[in-house]
Amino acid sequence: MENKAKLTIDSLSDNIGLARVTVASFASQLNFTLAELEEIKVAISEAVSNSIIHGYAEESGEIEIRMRVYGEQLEIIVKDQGCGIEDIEAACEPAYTTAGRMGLGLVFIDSFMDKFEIESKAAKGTTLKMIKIPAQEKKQIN
Amino acid sequence: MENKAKLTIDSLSDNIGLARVTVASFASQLNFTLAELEEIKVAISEAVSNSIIHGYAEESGEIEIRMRVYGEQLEIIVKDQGCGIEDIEAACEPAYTTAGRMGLGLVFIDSFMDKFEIESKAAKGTTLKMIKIPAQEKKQIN
Amino acid sequence: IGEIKRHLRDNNPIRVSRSLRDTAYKALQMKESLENKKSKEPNLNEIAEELGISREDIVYALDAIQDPISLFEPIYH
Ligand SMILES: Nc1ncnc2c1ncn2[C@@H]1O[C@H](COP(=O)(O)OP(=O)(O)O)[C@@H](O)[C@H]1O
Ligand SMILES: Nc1ncnc2c1ncn2[C@@H]1O[C@H](COP(=O)(O)OP(=O)(O)O)[C@@H](O)[C@H]1O
Ligand SMILES: [Mg+2]
Ligand SMILES: [Mg+2]
Repeated sequence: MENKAKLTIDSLSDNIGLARVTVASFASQLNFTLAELEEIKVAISEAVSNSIIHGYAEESGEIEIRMRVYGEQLEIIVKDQGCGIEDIEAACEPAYTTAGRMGLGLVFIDSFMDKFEIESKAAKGTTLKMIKIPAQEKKQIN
Repeated sequence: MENKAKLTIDSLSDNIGLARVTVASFASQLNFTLAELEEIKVAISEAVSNSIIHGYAEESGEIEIRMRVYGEQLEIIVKDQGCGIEDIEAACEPAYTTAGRMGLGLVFIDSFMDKFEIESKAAKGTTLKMIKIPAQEKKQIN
Repeated sequence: IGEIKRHLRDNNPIRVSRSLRDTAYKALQMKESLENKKSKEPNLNEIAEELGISREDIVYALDAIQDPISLFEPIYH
């Protein structure tokens, strides 16, 4: 079984909730628990708000959220065409922030997802790729 | 204030609920009552299921759902690249159906929306454009 | 359940309608009862099927009643 969807939103903080609900709804076709869906929602909120706050720095732009299920995996790709991340390794450190914030967004995403990759180029933008598998399915594999 | 979003889905009936919830979530930035949001959800379900059942006739394709708010209006455009509607006027008649169904989908959409337009070309596809304004705002204008 | 009810009552934005709250409640209650019955955490599909409410509508309702701050509590504690 494969299924996919793509949500494209204006970079407005009003749309964070939209992204969260859309991705969680899409994810719910797999056997995620409510707690796992909450983790997915936090990851999406963090990713999208990073694109809005850091990537576009309150300028306007578009954020693309691709969702795909294949087998029992959920893949989510969040992409902006903002300023890019200068030092990806540093950005992933807890408490690292360039905007006087908490510096935990990327740490949360990493801890809530089974796989997490960042691609970024200065002045080109940032793409986050995340994969999550329901714990229930992982148990069955073992 | 303007805000927009676009959802693109595979033409699978599994995705009808996703489209419904995404549009309702986007619509909720305007002052719609719960009853109005339900009407929007029904209209989206009918539009998307028409694209799946009639437009693509269970073949695979993509459905694009564009959402926009401007002023106090919600505009929704649902577009498929399926078989198209042969006779748009006939299709809008109550109980008209080419698939042994109820023939009320387009009637519902028309009655729930403030404005409803259909564009369709054989073998090219169908585009529905709908506009809805919260009753609360309409009262204030008068 | 009492605690959930109190939480919902205390943290409800006014915009959240009664029926959304009802849906969210039912989902949380059903989660607990399935958890007790099967002694494992149910997935959303099981909750949705048991309630006869679509999984997307449950996602929407749960999101609407959510106090965003509470999301982070488990991490900070
Ligand atoms: N989409 C993005 N575009 C540009 N920079 C980003 C993006 N996402 C993250 N960053 C950079 O990585 C840093 C760490 O991000 P994060 O862990 O979410 O912490 P915070 O958002 O609290 O600063 C940010 O401060 C910013 O410098
Ligand atoms: N997206 C579409 N693509 C092709 N044909 C369509 C589409 N939407 C509607 N139609 C045609 O219009 C008719 C009436 O649609 P509707 O009022 O929803 O009734 P029903 O779906 O129950 O047949 C359909 O039977 C079909 O022939
Ligand atoms: Mg952040
Ligand atoms: Mg129909």
